[in-house]
Amino acid sequence: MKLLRDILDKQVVDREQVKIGKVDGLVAELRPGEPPKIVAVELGSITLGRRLGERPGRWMARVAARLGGKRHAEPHRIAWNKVRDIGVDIEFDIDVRETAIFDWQDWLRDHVIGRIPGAG
Amino acid sequence: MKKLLEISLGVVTSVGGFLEVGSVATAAQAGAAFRFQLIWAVVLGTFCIIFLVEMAGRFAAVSHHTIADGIRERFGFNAFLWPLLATLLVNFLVMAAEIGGVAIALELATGIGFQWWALPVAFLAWLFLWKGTFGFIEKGVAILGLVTLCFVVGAVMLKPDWEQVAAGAVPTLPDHDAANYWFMAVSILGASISPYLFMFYSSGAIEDEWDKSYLGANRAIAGLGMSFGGTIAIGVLIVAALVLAAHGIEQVDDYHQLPLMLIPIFGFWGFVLFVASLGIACFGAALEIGLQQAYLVAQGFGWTWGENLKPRDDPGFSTVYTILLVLAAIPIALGLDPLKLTIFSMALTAASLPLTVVPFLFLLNDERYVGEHRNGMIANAAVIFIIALGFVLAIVTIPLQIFGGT
Amino acid sequence: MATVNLEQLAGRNVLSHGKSIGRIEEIRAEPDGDDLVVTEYHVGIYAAFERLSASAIGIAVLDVFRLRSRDSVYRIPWDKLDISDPARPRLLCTTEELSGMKGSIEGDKPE
Amino acid sequence: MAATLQARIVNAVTAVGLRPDRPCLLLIIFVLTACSPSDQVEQQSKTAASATQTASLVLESWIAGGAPSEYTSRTLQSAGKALADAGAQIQSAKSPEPSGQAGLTMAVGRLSAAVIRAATAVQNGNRSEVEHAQQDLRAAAADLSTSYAKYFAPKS
Repeated sequence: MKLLRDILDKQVVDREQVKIGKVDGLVAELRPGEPPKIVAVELGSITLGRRLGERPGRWMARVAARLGGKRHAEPHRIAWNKVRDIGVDIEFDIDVRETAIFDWQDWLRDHVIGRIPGAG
Repeated sequence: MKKLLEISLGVVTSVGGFLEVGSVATAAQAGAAFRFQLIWAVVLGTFCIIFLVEMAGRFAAVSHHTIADGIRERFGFNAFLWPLLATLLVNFLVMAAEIGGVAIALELATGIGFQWWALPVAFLAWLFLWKGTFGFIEKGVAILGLVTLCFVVGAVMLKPDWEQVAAGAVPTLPDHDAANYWFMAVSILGASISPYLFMFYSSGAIEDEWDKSYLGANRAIAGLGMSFGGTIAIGVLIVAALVLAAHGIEQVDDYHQLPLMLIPIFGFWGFVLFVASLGIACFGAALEIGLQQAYLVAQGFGWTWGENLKPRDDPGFSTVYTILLVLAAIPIALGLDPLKLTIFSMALTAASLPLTVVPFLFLLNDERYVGEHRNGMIANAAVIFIIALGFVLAIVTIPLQIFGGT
Repeated sequence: MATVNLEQLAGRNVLSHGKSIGRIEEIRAEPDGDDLVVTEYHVGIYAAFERLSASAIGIAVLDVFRLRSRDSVYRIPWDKLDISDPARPRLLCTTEELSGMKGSIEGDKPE
Repeated sequence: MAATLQARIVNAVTAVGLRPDRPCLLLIIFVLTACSPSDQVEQQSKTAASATQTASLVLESWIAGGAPSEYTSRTLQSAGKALADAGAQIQSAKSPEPSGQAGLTMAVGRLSAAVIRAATAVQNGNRSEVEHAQQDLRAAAADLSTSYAKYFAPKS
């Protein structure tokens, strides 16, 4: 399997097929004498910022912490052993509602979008 | 039978996407200043967009990815950022131009200045996106958009010398105002080959749940729909040449001049038809661009997207088009001339083409995405041609913007 | 446990005795029991073509500019590249070993 | 065309903070424009002619009942403004031919006045006044083409 081509930047869905983001980062564990093991995927603006460079990464982390509190000062991670299927999308055996990934969308829904008439 | 219905609907829809304030304004200017001489630019632009739309639809139908998904996945986030930013900017400008187009139509109809209409128009467009479904918007825009056929009817009624019209389809050098001529050619190409059009089309294919069985329909829709749109644009150009240029009006730099194209042909109804065509075509385009902007951001970052969802269920998606509509209404509300803005954004669209078209060369040849439905020689040659054209346009647009623009 | 972000490696220059041998364009991984482990890093412009499934086009372009001399990919085994600082990957082998890691380009066929 | 071109280049060059007195820049400007300064007059005369034709077409359409009054009067106002602008530009151009230039300026001024007059008449729905203004417009347009022909007549 080729990680950069086939995994990175792919669409991530949860077990309900809800689109929750792209594979913005891939985390490997370094083990002495053994090959690095993939342990998680990362999602979110902090990881994307870090891909652009050190400074955008730090800046993004600061913004995220300011807006979202401590819970959002680090990128969101989903453990690799939750992978269920790799096809058009990568499906993880999680429920996005139990993670912090959609906190900002929930905030947006509860405070802005949901208050506008006709939002459904 | 169902497929046939779907194809005809798709054809009409693509007209809605093709014909907007950009193609009307650039074709009118070109016809007035250079008569039939710039028809070739419309023809060339139409050919290019046929190829790109067909590929965008094929890519979506076979790989179940939109073009934006494909670019991000294959080229990575860092490379994706450039076409993303360029398209966001171009979409913003074109959106402002479309709001301006609707606002002009309303000014012509009511006598109330266009800048007062910018916010109401943006609000109405937002309401359609907020409450409407994809099918409703697609079909509504398509069917009302048929009113733009009045330009073709008008062109035929004027009995142009068809030999001269055909001669215009062959590129020739101008005998006067060379800088202006090339600037108009670039603007026409920008108005025809709009990135929002093919990116919207690939998102639409996913929304309509296309699969491989739609490949034939896709080809028919791309070919017929875009040619249909191109025909209407040529209709505008012919009418402008035979009405405006024939009356000695060689410079169209004031949007008040535009209805004069149809009044000598249809009388008062010509005025009404023009106002309706401009208003509907621009409003439809505004809806499509609003959706496209939201699709692009949502797909780029992997959020939930879909016009058929309720705003509550895709808050990120609906926030993007809401913000875009508010921002795009501002320049028009401040009184920026919609016609100048239109011509400027069409030229910039042309300049942004390489960023969005280069990925086609890779995505449509990648067996992992399109398998046996890869590009053939002709399609690849077309992509390479469009990329080369895009690079030339990008390089010449800026000087022409300074020297040739009106 | 020490973790490292692999996406940070993409596009990083790999140096051999101060000289660049190319950029990391691909990371290969294989299942190992229930785990997925990194096996190889692919370095060089041809690795980029492989990633974009564009070997044919890429080679044609390089031919036009007569740049085809570096006609291969370095496939560096996981234990020959120290990635503990992904911004500065360090090669852990000699020049001779490195030339043994040269490989030809893979086809575009899906695996 | 080329004189506005020249002005645009100079504007563009100064806008990016370069001094346009560099010899090479001058050379570029010269190559790009390579025309006499009377081009600005020519360009503006063409703009004036186009605006005049717009005004006369919209007036004809109004008289024939094809164009609504509100639209007609707005179009005329806009054309009148374009004419006034063109007149000012022709007047300020450094032309080698002051007498011809004055003729053009005067003709464009008359056109602008006639168009504005027509705009008011249309607004008030005064048909006879509109027809008067239309006659003025025709006369001034003929004036413009005579002055134009005189200005650009081959001299030696």
